[in-house]
This record gives sequence, structure tokens and C-alpha cells, in this order.
Amino acid sequence: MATKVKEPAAPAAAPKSAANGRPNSENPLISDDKLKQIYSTMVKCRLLEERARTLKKQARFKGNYYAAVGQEAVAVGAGIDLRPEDTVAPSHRDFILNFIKGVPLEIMFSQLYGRVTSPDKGRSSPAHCGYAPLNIITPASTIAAQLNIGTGVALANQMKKNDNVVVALSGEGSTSLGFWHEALNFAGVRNLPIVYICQNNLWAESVSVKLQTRVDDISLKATGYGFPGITVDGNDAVAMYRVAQEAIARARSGGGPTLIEAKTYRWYGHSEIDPAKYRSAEEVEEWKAKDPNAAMERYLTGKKLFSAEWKQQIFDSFNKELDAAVEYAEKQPQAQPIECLDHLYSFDVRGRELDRKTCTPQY
Amino acid sequence: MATKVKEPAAPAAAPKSAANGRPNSENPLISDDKLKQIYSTMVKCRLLEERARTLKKQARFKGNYYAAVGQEAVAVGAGIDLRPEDTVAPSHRDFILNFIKGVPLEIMFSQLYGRVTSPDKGRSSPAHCGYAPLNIITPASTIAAQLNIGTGVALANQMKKNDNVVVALSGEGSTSLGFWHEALNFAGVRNLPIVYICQNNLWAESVSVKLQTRVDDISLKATGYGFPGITVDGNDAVAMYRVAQEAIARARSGGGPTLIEAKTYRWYGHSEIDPAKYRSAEEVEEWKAKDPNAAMERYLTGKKLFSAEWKQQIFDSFNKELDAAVEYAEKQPQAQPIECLDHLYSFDVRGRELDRKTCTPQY
Amino acid sequence: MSVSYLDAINAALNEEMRRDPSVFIIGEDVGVMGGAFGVTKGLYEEFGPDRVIDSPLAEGIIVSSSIGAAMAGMRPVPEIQFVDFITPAMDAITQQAAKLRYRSAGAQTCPLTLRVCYGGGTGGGMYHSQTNTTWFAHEPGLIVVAPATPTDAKGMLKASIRQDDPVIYFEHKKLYRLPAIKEDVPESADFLSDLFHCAVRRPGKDATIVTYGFMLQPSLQAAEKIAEETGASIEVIDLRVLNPLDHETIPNSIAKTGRLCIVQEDHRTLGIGSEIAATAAELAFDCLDAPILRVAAPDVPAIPAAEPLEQFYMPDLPKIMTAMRQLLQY
Amino acid sequence: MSVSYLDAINAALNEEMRRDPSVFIIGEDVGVMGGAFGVTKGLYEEFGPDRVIDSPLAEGIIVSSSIGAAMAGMRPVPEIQFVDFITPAMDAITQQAAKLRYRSAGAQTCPLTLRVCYGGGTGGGMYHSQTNTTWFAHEPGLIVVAPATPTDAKGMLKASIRQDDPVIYFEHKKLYRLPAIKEDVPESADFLSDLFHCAVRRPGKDATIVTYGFMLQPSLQAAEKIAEETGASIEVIDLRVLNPLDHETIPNSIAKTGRLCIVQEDHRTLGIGSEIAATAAELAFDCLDAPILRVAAPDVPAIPAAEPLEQFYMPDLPKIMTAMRQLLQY
Ligand SMILES: Cc1ncc(C[n+]2csc(CCOP(=O)(O)OP(=O)(O)O)c2C)c(N)n1
Ligand SMILES: Cc1ncc(C[n+]2csc(CCOP(=O)(O)OP(=O)(O)O)c2C)c(N)n1
Ligand SMILES: [Mg+2]
Ligand SMILES: [Mg+2]
Repeated sequence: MATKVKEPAAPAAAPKSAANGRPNSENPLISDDKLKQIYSTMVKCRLLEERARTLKKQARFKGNYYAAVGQEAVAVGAGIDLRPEDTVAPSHRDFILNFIKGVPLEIMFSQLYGRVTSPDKGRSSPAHCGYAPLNIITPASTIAAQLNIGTGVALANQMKKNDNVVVALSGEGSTSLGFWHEALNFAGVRNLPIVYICQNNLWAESVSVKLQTRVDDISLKATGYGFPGITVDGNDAVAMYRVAQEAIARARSGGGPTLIEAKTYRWYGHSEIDPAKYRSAEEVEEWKAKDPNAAMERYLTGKKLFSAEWKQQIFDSFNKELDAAVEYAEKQPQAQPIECLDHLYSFDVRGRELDRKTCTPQY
Repeated sequence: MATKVKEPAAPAAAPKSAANGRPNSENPLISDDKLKQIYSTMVKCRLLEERARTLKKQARFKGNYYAAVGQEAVAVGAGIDLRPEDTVAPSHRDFILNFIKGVPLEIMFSQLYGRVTSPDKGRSSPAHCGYAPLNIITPASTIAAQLNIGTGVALANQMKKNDNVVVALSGEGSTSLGFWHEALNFAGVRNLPIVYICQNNLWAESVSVKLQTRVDDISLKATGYGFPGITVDGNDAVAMYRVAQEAIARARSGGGPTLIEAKTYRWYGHSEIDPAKYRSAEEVEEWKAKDPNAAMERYLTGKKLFSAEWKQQIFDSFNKELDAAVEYAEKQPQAQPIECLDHLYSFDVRGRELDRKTCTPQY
Repeated sequence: MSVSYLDAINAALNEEMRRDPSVFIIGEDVGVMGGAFGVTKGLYEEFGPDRVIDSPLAEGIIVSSSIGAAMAGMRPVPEIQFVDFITPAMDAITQQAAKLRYRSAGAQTCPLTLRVCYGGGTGGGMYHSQTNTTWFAHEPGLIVVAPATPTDAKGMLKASIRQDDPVIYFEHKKLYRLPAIKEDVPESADFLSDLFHCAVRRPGKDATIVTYGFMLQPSLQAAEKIAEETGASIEVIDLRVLNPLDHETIPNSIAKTGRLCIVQEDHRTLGIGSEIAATAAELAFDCLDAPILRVAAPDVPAIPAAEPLEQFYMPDLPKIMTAMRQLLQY
Repeated sequence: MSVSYLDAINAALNEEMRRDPSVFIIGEDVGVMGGAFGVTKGLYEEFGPDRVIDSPLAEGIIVSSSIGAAMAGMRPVPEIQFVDFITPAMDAITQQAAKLRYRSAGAQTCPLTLRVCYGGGTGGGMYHSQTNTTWFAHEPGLIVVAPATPTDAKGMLKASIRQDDPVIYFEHKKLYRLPAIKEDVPESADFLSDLFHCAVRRPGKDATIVTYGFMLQPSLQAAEKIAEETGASIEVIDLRVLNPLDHETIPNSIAKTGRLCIVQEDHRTLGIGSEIAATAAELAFDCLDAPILRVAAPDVPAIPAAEPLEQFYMPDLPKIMTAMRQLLQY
């Protein structure tokens, strides 16, 4: 078993990740189609991010990019079955959640390129993509802040008595912030329909998780909030999917919040400018060997659901989609300078800023 | 057993308070003298606060007062054996910690009266008493902020490799704040010599602890920080003393932080202007029956350490001390208005504020 | 019927909650107790615990959960019990609420109204007397208002709740029950006040006082006294809105009077008076006949508790009189 | 030897840590990585993990633990990686550090130096470009400095660390490696710079520019260009200290030039320029020959990421030139 629900009263040590990176949880309730969809989505997420990284390296867009390569199982497991009405509260590293939730690639690349066709018309950083039509909160950079806003969305959903859920994602570094605590405590008190997913990738920029918190398992922290905390092998897509769906179903049916700690690893630096010298080559290699995508491939192979042709087909067709999206984005204009003054209030302020009126004396 | 150390791995339900308010923990290691000292200190604390309340009701001093009557066992058990070099980080309700740590009554009443002889020369609120010579942090009103400053003092003590400890007190309401979380998490990571004492008196102003957090025992929250959390009957002075001293000794010897939840009750309103209509008369009566001072009296009686004459003697002599302190404070002057400008920086700003210089044109 | 400032706020909340089921209240002690000052009294009884939420003691989540709820279609009216304790919500207010619409190019918005109790002069001491309006007046994306009369208290709160932007609504604790300002307040459920302009509370032609909140009271008294003493007529402008500032009413007044004094309860440096003076020195420079004066608290960290110190700190009628005489004699 | 702004800060930290064992550093990524920008590079290697502390991701405890440590006799130099993320420390800075000495009548103090990285114009977008100096310039009890040159960067940091008050030290990310400002910096271990006065960076007699931080660069260029174009001589004052403000140097300059323009990277409303203008309109009114102008960012919530928007936002040489021409022609 790679996963274990930790009831507050009896937290236990986290299950270890599977040996050799093989997924080690089985769930007969997951259909073959779903398994294949999970895999193909993970593959596409990686292609998408590797493309973004390449474009960034080629300086085809400005600003920074925070790749989640190596963490695909978490995002896909949590996001793949969400409904449009469900809300996602992403962190800086969750660009791919947009894709998983259905945001068109043209829009996502417009975001990277800061074009007028981006959801924010070039205002936020490239990786900070949100999308109102699909209820994806446009993130600030402030770590953990999205969890608190997401918690408020959950409050609204509860008030409206609908069955929408919120999935709020962050890294293990976020758990040190007061915001994080206030969000989870409040969600516990009000039994809100929300799932907090902590992507414990061992590093917060250059800071080891050992300096972030004294506990080995972030999921233990749920003990203090009175709702379940679960540690799952975040590189095991099947386990991740199962645990996330269980938590989402619980939230949807009024069972309240869950904290999921997904143990995983980011393959690259914190952002594209970080050489990540603070960690050892061995550690990186060890985790690359636990590649969630490769593990899922082996899992499907074992279930005779995989073929090299199918994989190639995913690659080919998705790469074409990416080509088209990049081409689209590159053709779009940037916002006009004056648009800097827009979307400040529900009313227009251009006149106010541009035309400062001088008074003349009245004698 | 009224107390139980909860190691993070296996938090259990809190022990129930003793029936009939009788102290239900025994500790042969506590000397008779210490037991008597604990009792007499508790009695004095109550006399002190009832006096303060009376003076407040008579409008003999301004501002507000937050009595800890009913909670004496917690403050005394935690504070009675502290050394002058140890630091206390008090909340708004911990005025009596000053007395327990040895601040002269004249100074404490000067604080209530806002006189120049108060440690802060009339700046802070009456109940917000600190005293640098005995390392008592002058509290802000901001709930929990003292814990974070106290945590920094513990960091300094650790850096200086001395064996001083910090005792940081707050109410259960404080645990909802991000500050609280950041302090405890940091103390865990760095294994700081500090004891956090959460006085769970069931109410934060008008808000029930049920709306503050979903867990029954605040001590469970230590689970997320990787150090022991303990729930103790806060109306049992012996239990409180034992648990606090154990935690203080652990901190002093490099064993790191402890969170102590002391379950207790404030007899009166949040402050002297609060009629506390939000709680039932039954609840109040129930808790008054668990009076920590009366319980300690019965306990000493059982051990043949108590006599009515001794009690009367404490009353009489301490009331005289109080009379003298009140008389002293009432005779002291208030600060001069201009002193409003002092103690802002390490340098003087009176000139700057009083003498704004106008320039004349130079042609 | 003569209505107090506090009752006006209470009525506004009640009316808006009746009108619109998406309006709800959240804060410390706002429910069962009806607020630390009784402002939300009766609402818990009428609307229940789901619409009048006694929150955990955490200003951060009070505001940030309101932002999320607002984004999802609700109209939260969170409360900060004392502005002295607003710092835990600083990120929520300045980095989230103020910037959400902008960072999403208008796609995501948060129509919330944060009620904040502020103000000194009550002996509350350093942490129950602060003003702290500058932090928010400085943040584009927020609307910041500070009513000084019961009518404004009601009309501006109702307008704020209906406004599609985050509003910080500063209410002065000394005004809550002040008998002197009680007045008839329009009873119509659709009575709304303007959220964008100053109000001329007393017309005049010899000098202009700009002020807001409780300070309107001693300012009006000063104008009266000056008129009696010297015959000079002082125009008194109630700022009402601290952000975005009304950049027409004040320069227009100066164009007429030529003299400007700002009265603020906040300490001098970077109080709202700085911006008003700076704007006047830019937009009404030719009209100015005298230096711009500010009656403000001294630059000390907060209001001390002891009476002599508090009195030294607080701007008041004598201090305004001194400044106005100086201004008129210039 | 020509030293960069970044190296000057690094040298100041190194020297003070060698001199005084009570000096320590705490912040996110300050240790193993040597800081997000490399400012603390080499210090972890030299002084070890107990004096260069890689903290948890929590700005609140970074500052508040520093306050406690300072109270207990240490001299902490905490770091905020980007001022955009300073809000979690807002209580610690404004309600604790700024008020501790005052609320204890001098008995408890906190000599800490909070290094804060700020500034825009690098394409960092809304949350990696903010200025936010106003929040702290508005708080009595804090000393707020913002050096613009390597010599000041070093001397003011060393002086701040030795100062017995809480200092907020704003360092501009665009200055870190700017070749144009590299200069010889005094190498003496006891070289300290003044923490209380402005510096006249270029003397002049026809108009005064007041600015600070990165904006000193385009301001000096504008002065140069104006001199070439028109022969007018512009005095350029580097503010250096944002709190408490130097209320002599600037009015004295205006007494000579009669014209004032403030250049600030912050948006207009309640930026530091408001206080400077307000003070000038009070203390140097008779000397003013023209309206006080401010070259500032527009009042929008933060700097957008896309280049055309960022350019529209940022004050720069052309915008300063426009204002100066207008000022001189008045
Ligand atoms: C409040 C705040 N402080 C600091 C930062 C700068 N910062 C950006 S990402 C990051 C590390 C985040 O680590 P973690 O939460 O583990 O997420 P990961 O990057 O590993 O996905 C830091 C310190 C920030 N964005 N917000
Ligand atoms: C940050 C902050 N928010 C609100 C307040 C107002 N306030 C003062 S005491 C209090 C309740 C405190 O409850 P608790 O922590 O349980 O302590 P108790 O009063 O019960 O001892 C509140 C809300 C404050 N002082 N600080
Ligand atoms: Mg991480
Ligand atoms: Mg309590």
C-alpha cells in the first residue's frame, strides 16, 4: 500500500515510495480508459513543460518559469476528473493544472508570451496562469495565498449548498507560513469542501524540507486541524489518483477537508535560472529513476494497456498541438501601453491618470 | 493521572479534569514547602486580581483589565520556579506572571495607574505589564505576538549557549493565528529552549473554542511541529507544576520545546466591561466548583499542610502589602505631556517635533 | 428619528442582508455577542450563524476567505475589530484583494466590504487607538472610505456593499454613540451615498480645512469659533473617501480660499494629509496664499495610554485653533 | 578597486559579522545558496549555519524571531527576499519592532537591520517588482534607509547594524550589478555612513530633484541633459533616508532653487514624494516659484509583466525630462 489515510488520532509514518519506481497500488475500480487517460495526460504535461522550458531557454518569452517536471502524477491525479465548476487554486508550479482542467493551449502559451490573448492580458508572470471560465484562480506569487482564497471559495460553495469542490495546491515550503495554518484551521472548523494538496518535493528553492519543519510527514499536520491527513507516493499516479478522488468525493459529499501530502521531486531547478547546486547529483538521479511517467508506462505495460505506437502517437499529435499553440501565441500582439491603466476598478481611471487638472485662482 | 505527555506519533484524548475539583495527581518529588509556596502564591494572585478588579470598578484607574481569576494554577505552576534570567512572554491575561516572577507590587500598581513609576511610564494598557530587569516582555495587545518574540529570545539563548528558558503564554484563541503557527514551527525546526503554554479557558472573548478549532485538545497541534504536546488539568496546581517543570527542565537541558495545553476557565468576563452573556450560568458555576485554589486547599489539608490561621495570615499580610502598593501608586505622578515624544529612538526627537523650521528664499 | 452612527451602520447591514442573500458577515465576536461595540447586534438572531460568522481569531483568514467567497459570487462584509490588529490581513488586503482584478485583467473580482474600527482619544492606549488609514489609501485597487456622519455611515456602507470593488470602510469608535452627531437618516432601503467625492460641510471663503472621521467635529467647532472671533469664514471639507482621492473638490476650494489646513488624527508623516498637501501644491499652486499647514499627531509609534500623554498626542480644538490663526494671519 | 552595490553589501555583512559575534543573518535561501541574488554569498561558508540561518518560508517569524533575539542582545540582520512578500512580517515590523522601545519606555529595544530587496524595471511582474517603502516610512520608531550607491550601500548597512534602533534597509535589485555605479568604496572596517541626512549628488541653482534608489540614475542623467539643452543647473538630492526624513536639506535647496520635482519609482499616491512635497509646501512655501511636480508611477496596483505595460508604468529619463522642462518653463 502506498497510501494510508491518517486519522487525526493515530498518525503513522509515511509509506515509503515503491521500489524501482513501480507503482505499487492497485485499484480495480479505475477503468482501463481512465488509466490510459491519466498516462496520456501526464505525457502531455511533460511535453508541454519541456516545450515551455525550451522556449524560455531560447529567450522567446520573458520572465520566469517553474517547471513541475517529475511531479506530473500529482497534478494529473488531482486534477483530471475535476468539473468545470470546481475550483483550482494553483501555486507558481502548477501551470499544467490549466491544461489538465481544459484551458486551450493557445491561451496558455499566450500567457507565457504575455500577449493580449492571455487570460490576464500580460499582467502576471508567465507561469502565473489562471482562467476564470474554468474557475482557476489567477495566482499571486505570494506562497500559500491561493490556499486562503480557495478556502473562501469553498466557504461560498458551502453557503450556496452546491457540490463543487476546491483543490488547492502548494509546495511543502508553504506549510511554514501563517497563511497555510489559518486556511486549514478555518476549513476544519467549518468542514469546508476543499482538498489541500501539498507537493512535498523536498526543496523550497534552496531550502531543504528538514529546515522547513521538524516532522517527516507533512500529513501529520492535519492532526491539529481535526481532519484527515494522508501521505501518498506522489510519483505513483494510480495511488495519487485514488487518494485524491477519495478526498474530492468526501469533500463533495459534505465530508469536509483533507490534506494530502504527495511526496515527489522536481527534476530541475526552482526556476529556469536556478542551477540547483544545493542538492546532490545522486539525489537527482535517484529521483529521476522514480520517474512517475515511466512508472505509469510500466504499469500500463503490465496491464497490457500500453504500446510504443500509442505513445508515439500521443507525442506526435500533441507536439503538433504545441507547435500550433506557440505559433498562435507568437503572432498575437502585446497590450497597448495605455492598457496599464485598465482593470483597476470596476470603473475606468484613464481620464483621472492622464488628465490632471490644474486650478486657477478665483479673485 | 491528570496529565499525559503526548509524543507526536501517538496523541491521545485529553485526560479529563478531576471530579469534584480535587487535584488528582500526586508527586512525591514536590517538597511540602513548595506545595505551600504554590498555594500561597495562588492565593496572593487572586487577592491581587480581585483588588485590581475592585479598583477598576471604582474607576480608580483607566483602561481595561483582563482578570485570570480561576486560572491561577496555570500561571503559578509555570512561573513559580523561573530564574530571573528566564524570559516570560505574557499575554493580556498574564498580569499575575509579573508578581510570580518577582516584580514589586508598587511597580505593578503603578502600571495599572499609568504612573511614571510604571515600567513603561504610562504608555501601555494597564494590564500590559512587562519588566525588563526580570526579563518579562512588555506585551503588545496583538494576540500571539509575544510567542514569536519569545521564540526569538529562545533563539538568542540557544546561540549564546546559556541554559535560560522562555515561557510563552497565550490563550486558546491565539492558536488560530498564523503567528502562533510560525512560532511553533520554527521552534520545532531549531529545537529551541521554550515552553508554550496555551491557557484553554474555552472562550476567546465571546467565541467558543468549538469555533476556534476542530480538535478537542489543543495539545494535538504539537504533532505537526514534531515536539511534545501535553494536555493538563489547568485547575490542578500540582499537575500543572509538574508538567511545566518537566517541560522547563527539558528545554533547559537542550531537549527542545513543549506545548502545554492547560484546560481551565476564566471566572469573569473577557475584561471588566464584559458581562459575558455568551456563556451559561451553569457553565460558570460548574467551573467555579472546580476552583483551583480551593482544590489546592483541600489537597494541602489532606496532607496536613493547611490551617485556617495560616490562610488568614496570608490574607492579612498580603492585603497590607496591597494597601501599601495602591497607596504608593496613587501618590505617584503621571508622566509630563511632553514625554509623549520620548523613547521613540535611541536618540532624542523632541527638538525635531517641537521646532519645525521654516526656510526663507535666497535671492 | 435621530439615529446614531452605530445604529446607522447596523441598519445598513440589516437592510443589505435582507435585500441580498449573498451578503454575509464574518469576524471576531460579530455573532453571538453582536460585535465588540455592538455594531452587529441582532443580526445573528435574524440571519443565523451561517450569515453572521463568528470566525476563529485570525484576521488573515477573515479577509482572505472573504476574498475567495466574493470571487465565487458572495458579498462578504468582514470585520476587523480594531485596526490595530489588521496586520495579519495585510497580505490579503494589499496583495490579494487590491490586485485580484488587475492581475486577472478583470476576469476575477472581489466585491467585499471590510469594516474596520479605528481611532483614538478613548484612553485605549497603543493597541486600541490606531488609525492606519495610510497603508490602504496608498493601495490602488482599493476603495477606502471613512464616513463622519450617521447618514454617510449608512449610505456609504450600503453603497460599498453594492460596489463591485473591494472597499475598506473605516468607522471611528468615538463616533459610534456620540450624541452630538445623531441625525435623521434616510430610511429608504435604496438610499445610497456617493463613494467618490468629498463633502463641503461648511462653506467659507477665507481658508479651507480638510479633515475626516472624528476630526470633523473639532474642525467644525474651530470654524465656528474663528468666525465668532475674527469674522473669517472657513470652508470645512469632509474627505469621506481616502482612496481614490477626489482631486477636484479640494483644489476648487483652494482656488476660492487660498489657504489650506489639513486636520488628521493620524501622525504627520505620510498621513493622508501629505497627499492632499502634495496635490494642492501641484494642482492649486497658483491659488495658494500661505503655506499648507497640517494639524496632526506627532510622529510617535502609537497613542500612549496615560491621559497627559494621550492629550499631547491627539489633535484637538485648541491645536486646530492655533494652526488656523497662524494660517489666517499669514 | 571598483566595487558593485551587491559586493558592497556583502562586504559590509562580512565585516560586521567578523567584528561582532552577536551579528547573525536569517532569511530564505540566505545560507547554502547565498541568497536569491547572491548577496550573502560566502557567508554561510565562513560563519556556518548558526550565524547564517536558512529559515523556514515564513517572513513573519524571520522578523519576529529577530526582534526577540535583538531584545536578548543579538544584532540580527534578517532578509526579506522580495518586498512583495513582506506582508506576513507586517505585524512584526510595524506593531512590534517599531513600537517595542516606545511601549516599554526604553527598557526593551530591538537593534535589528532588516534587509529588503525591492524595485522594478526588470520584467519581474506584479510580485517581484514592488517598492512598498511607504508602509515603513510612515511608521515612527523605524529607521528606513535606501542607499543608491555602493559606498552608501556599505557604509549605511554597517551603520545600521551598529544602530540601536530597528532599521529597514531597502536595496534595489537593479542596482546590484549595475556597472555604471561601480565605484571605489572605503575599505576600512570602521567606515560608516550617516543615517540621517540626504546627500546632494549634483549641485545646482535652478531647480531641485529629490529622488532615491535606482531613480537617482535617470535623475542625474536628466540633470545632465537639461544642462546641455538649456544651461539650467539642476540640484539632485539623493534622499538616502526615508524615515525619519531630513527636513533641512531639501527646504534649504528649495530656498536656493525655488523649484522642486520629486522622482519616485513608487506610484504617486502617498509615495514618499507626498511627504516631501507636503513638507516643502509648509516649510519652504515662500521659496517656491512653481508647482511641486512628482514623476511617479501611475496609481495602479503593481507593475505588470508585459514590456509595453511595464514601460508605461516605470518612471524613466523621458518622463523626468518632460517634467523638468515643464518645471523650468513655469
Ligand atoms: C510569502 C513568500 N515568500 C517568499 C517567496 C519566494 N519564493 C517563491 S517560490 C519559493 C519556494 C517555494 O517552495 P515550495 O512551497 O516547497 O514550492 P515548490 O517551489 O517546491 O513547488 C519561495 C521562497 C514567495 N513567493 N512568497
Ligand atoms: C490579532 C488580534 N486580534 C484581535 C484581538 C482582540 N482580542 C483581544 S483578546 C481576544 C480574545 C483572546 O482569546 P484567547 O486567546 O483565548 O485568550 P483569553 O482572553 O481567553 O485569555 C481578542 C479577540 C487582538 N488583541 N489581537
Ligand atoms: Mg517544495
Ligand atoms: Mg481563551
